[in-house]
Amino acid sequence: MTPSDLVAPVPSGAPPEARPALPHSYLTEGTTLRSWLTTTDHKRIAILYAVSITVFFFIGGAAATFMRLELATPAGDVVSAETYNKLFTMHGVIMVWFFLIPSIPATLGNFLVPLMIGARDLAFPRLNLASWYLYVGGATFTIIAMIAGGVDTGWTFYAPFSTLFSNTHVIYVLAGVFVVGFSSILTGLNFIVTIHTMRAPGVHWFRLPLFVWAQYATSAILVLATPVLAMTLILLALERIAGIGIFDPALGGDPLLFQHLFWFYSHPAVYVMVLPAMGVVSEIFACFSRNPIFGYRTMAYAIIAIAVIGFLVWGHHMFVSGQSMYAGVAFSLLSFLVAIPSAVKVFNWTATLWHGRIRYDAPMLYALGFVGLFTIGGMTGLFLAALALDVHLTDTYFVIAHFHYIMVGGSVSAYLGGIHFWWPKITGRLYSDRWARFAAILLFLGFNFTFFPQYLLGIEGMPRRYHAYPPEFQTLNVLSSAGAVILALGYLLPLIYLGWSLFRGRPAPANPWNATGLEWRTSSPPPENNFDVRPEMTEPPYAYREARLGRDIVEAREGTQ
Amino acid sequence: MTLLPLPPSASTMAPRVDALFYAITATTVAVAIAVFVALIYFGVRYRAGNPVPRHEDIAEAQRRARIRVELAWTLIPLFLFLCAFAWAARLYVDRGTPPAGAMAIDVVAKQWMWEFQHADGRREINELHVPRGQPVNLVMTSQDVIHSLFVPAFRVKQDVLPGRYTDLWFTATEAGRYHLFCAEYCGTDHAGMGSGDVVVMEPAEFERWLASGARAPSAAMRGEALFRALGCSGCHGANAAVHAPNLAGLYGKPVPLSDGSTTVADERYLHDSILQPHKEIAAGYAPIMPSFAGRIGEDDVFDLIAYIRSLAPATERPR
Amino acid sequence: MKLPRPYVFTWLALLTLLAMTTGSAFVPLGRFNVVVNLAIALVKALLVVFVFMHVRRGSPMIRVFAVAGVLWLCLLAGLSLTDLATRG
Amino acid sequence: MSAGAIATDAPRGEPPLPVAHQFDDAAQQADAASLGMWLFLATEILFFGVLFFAYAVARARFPDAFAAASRHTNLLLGTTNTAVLLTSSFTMALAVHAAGARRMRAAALLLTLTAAIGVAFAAIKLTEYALDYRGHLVPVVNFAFDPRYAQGALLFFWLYFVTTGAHLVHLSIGVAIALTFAWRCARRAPGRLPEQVETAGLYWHFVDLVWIFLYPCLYLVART
Repeated sequence: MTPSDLVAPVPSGAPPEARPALPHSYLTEGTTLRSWLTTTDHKRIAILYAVSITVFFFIGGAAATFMRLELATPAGDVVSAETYNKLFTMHGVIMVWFFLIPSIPATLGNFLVPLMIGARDLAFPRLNLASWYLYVGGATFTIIAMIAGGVDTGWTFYAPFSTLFSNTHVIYVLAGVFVVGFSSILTGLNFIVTIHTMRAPGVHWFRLPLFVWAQYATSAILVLATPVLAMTLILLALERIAGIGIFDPALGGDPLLFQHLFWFYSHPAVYVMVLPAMGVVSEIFACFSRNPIFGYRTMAYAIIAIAVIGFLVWGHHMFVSGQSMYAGVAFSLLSFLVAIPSAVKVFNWTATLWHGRIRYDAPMLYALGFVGLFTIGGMTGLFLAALALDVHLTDTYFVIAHFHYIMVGGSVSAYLGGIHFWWPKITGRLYSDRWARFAAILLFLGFNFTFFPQYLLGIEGMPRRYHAYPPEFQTLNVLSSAGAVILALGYLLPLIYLGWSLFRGRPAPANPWNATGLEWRTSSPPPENNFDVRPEMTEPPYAYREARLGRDIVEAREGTQ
Repeated sequence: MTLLPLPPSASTMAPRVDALFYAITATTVAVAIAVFVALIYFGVRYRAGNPVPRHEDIAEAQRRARIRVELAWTLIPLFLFLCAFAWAARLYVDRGTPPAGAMAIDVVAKQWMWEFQHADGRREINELHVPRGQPVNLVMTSQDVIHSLFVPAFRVKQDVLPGRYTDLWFTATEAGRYHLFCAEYCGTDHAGMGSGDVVVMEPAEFERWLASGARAPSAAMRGEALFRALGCSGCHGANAAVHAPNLAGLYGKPVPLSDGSTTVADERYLHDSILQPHKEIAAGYAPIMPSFAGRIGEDDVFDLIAYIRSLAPATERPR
Repeated sequence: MKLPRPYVFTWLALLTLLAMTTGSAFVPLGRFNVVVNLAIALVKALLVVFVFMHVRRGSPMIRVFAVAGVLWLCLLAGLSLTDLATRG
Repeated sequence: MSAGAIATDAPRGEPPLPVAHQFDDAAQQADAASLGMWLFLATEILFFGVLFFAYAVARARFPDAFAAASRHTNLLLGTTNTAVLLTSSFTMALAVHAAGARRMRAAALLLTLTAAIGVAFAAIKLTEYALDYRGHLVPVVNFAFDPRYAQGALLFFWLYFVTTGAHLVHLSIGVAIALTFAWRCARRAPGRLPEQVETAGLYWHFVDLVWIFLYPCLYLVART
């Protein structure tokens, strides 16, 4: 029995428009723009975030497309050096702060954390809306900077270039990132307080779904790291305006002090980007292998370990920066230690499939893509943690490939997997699984085609942030640019079939995947107060024992159950 | 000979780094293959609808297997990581300690070019000639922002910071012309700075090249000219009227400072005393020296330091 | 209006500690001055946190958050010292 | 496990405390509010912590210059200001206590007093800035210092103005919050006010905590 096509052909005689109107839910509570822009419902704020970060994903993606166009030829002939520098800076700033960091926490996290712990909303709904407006505020500053002429400092803003030598609109972008930082802090604060105080009866700490564990650890990082970035950017901006500061070597300051403060935030920030993805993958693996997660407690401790040790390793960004040799050795050891919990999680995901009943619906394909690409990304991180190799590989395309494998191959795949997994719950509609699976595979191939050649370029020694390069690097660059075209097209697909499903998709039952978890015990889409009757958790999560027949997913989706 | 895609191995460090690279590649590829094989094997064998025997109570089966299996895939990676860490750290320490007697070449990085200055005063722009087989130590500083000297063929890279000297040493083993890149983003023409070359020549040929260059004044001679032109001799000269530290034989000696501590008169101290004179004031002297920051370049500072090093220890009574 | 006794004592203690720390600055203790200053500031801080801010009343997580803030600051300073102190 | 126990159990005869829809009961709501504020204070610790870390690094690099520069700060005004801020913490604690005991008029009075003392602190601080200006101690504007320590002193006063400026901003927010709650305590039924005043009090005490550490760093580097 080939997995039935989700979108069964419309039974003849029933015109498509006669599809039953959606039942009463949070979506129908108010349909005016005002009701959306002044909502304090965590589910609506999740959708506001989803829309805004998608817009920024494609702006950042556009910048990347121009860069790949430029890099197809050794000579810098498509765009000028100045424009290329502004392109990669904008690509970095937008993708890091306006897409990756909010991507899963602010969308799936906002929507699902209250549902998964059986609460009616987050602890501070008004703060949650304020968080989105801070995001919009930060975005406005960044857009102004782009329109006014862009910034050419790189998303890392290293002093003394960003303070004394760059004559572009650095202050606008610093203001934008400063403001959007507080959006992260408010979201993190909201999640931590909610998970501590508002769990439904029976929802003990070690019965929390791993997605909630991941949101908790991510929020802890956001709350503990972002304030350091906020003050560092203020010091940088003041130094740029006043010409005096603690990073200026001519005044006895130290540019490395900026790098320490910046990376103290920015390395934990990369764990903010990957931990929620790990949470999503755990949920999807359990559901589509019909197995409980292998070693639930180990996976939970591993999430916390990654978050904590993640704060101790930032020095591996500075092995050749003039940092002392002893600091390099210390940070290298700690960086190897932080790789252990990530490795354990990959092995535990693999073991989850053991004796399972695995189905390959779209979410599962994205999750498998995550595990595969995150394994390669994580392994190449070991090359960069090894001091002697980092000397050769840092600041080359090896580093670019490494973090894109984890950010794009990992986090974005898991984000799409999560969107596909919870789409029926969020929108109350089903989508075309055939198209979704095709998109997942296309993205996987396009991604590898784009970024694997960059590993080889990095080993050969091609430095990053070059718009012109020696001719011997051209073949691999052309391959990478070709791959980027496939990737760009691949990302348009979900927009199309998911968009289509919004209006024409069949209504989704409460639990289309027959998954465990409190969010599946309410209707799809859920009412404004989430639960008509307060749920209670009576057994450990991922108790897929009784639903092990595999037929049950299909029946659940047909709504015959 | 190196397996592609590693660049040619042209320094004593390169084969050692490559050996570590191959070892880590082999281990990681093996583990990655093991994970992918396991994923595919489980994925195919336990797919829904495939009638193979399965544990009825999977949670119990997992619990039994969990302890041993998780211990294994935690401790084994930990052991492998520690080995890789130790091996890499050893190489990193060797990279960080230039061998004694290495040929010193001064390097000034500025927005968007490299300026090299051999001990005998020969200057080169964006091109560095070095002898094969002899350790070379680059003493580097930046005129403006942070740059980074990167020679892929030697597997060496070191950021070049303004206001500080950083070292980068290598011993070339293969004659030839190799890329010299700037690896730390430094502004508009960062890529342009990457068109530099390192030319490794046989020692005899290098000597001929060095001698054949236009009779450039040595760094010390240029330094002496600057010493007079900038008016340093007015205070620090042998018969100067002003009470200023005597520079003869100063290089390498400990210098008592006005705050009671003492420091060694090395390149850093001389560089900072020229550009930021009030940072460390010699004991018993008034803070009257003007700063030359902005008036002279880092290459001039190298010349002045070369001149001060060449001054023989003072014979007459120190002032 | 009867002033709650613990608050008044704490207030007076804080003012005396202030006087002590200012006074200690005039005593030539050399490097030890810094230690005295920080110690007195720490005592004042703990007084405010424990008495005025009722840190003990309320869920134990409150103390965890307060300690976490200070501990992460020490991580930043401590690990940066491995570089700043040994850069030579 | 309820934070701010004094705030949640409404005394007999008053309507049950209003509870936001997402909470089950007032205790949970008070718990969330206090946890939320303490978590926010953790972020503030790190926010100011970066400045203290930068101060420590700069002072280690220029010990003598920092000592010399610190002697030019106005010890009298600094010490007075510390006493003023400690007193404001005292009056805020009384205000929280009064609100907890449902003596709303006393709470409003004490909150206004706290805000007034806060304004006094700001006034003293601004006069000190004026004196610093006259003493040519303001970087960028008219900085002039003994050339031996000019470089370090410049960094000292740069950090002096950045830290005290940031503290002043936080203090002004505190004054605004105190006045808002003073107005509410005077005008409205207690309801959740006792618990909200306690949360506001936490923020005020934090602003005082920052100054407790700033004072020795800026004024007492070396007075012998």
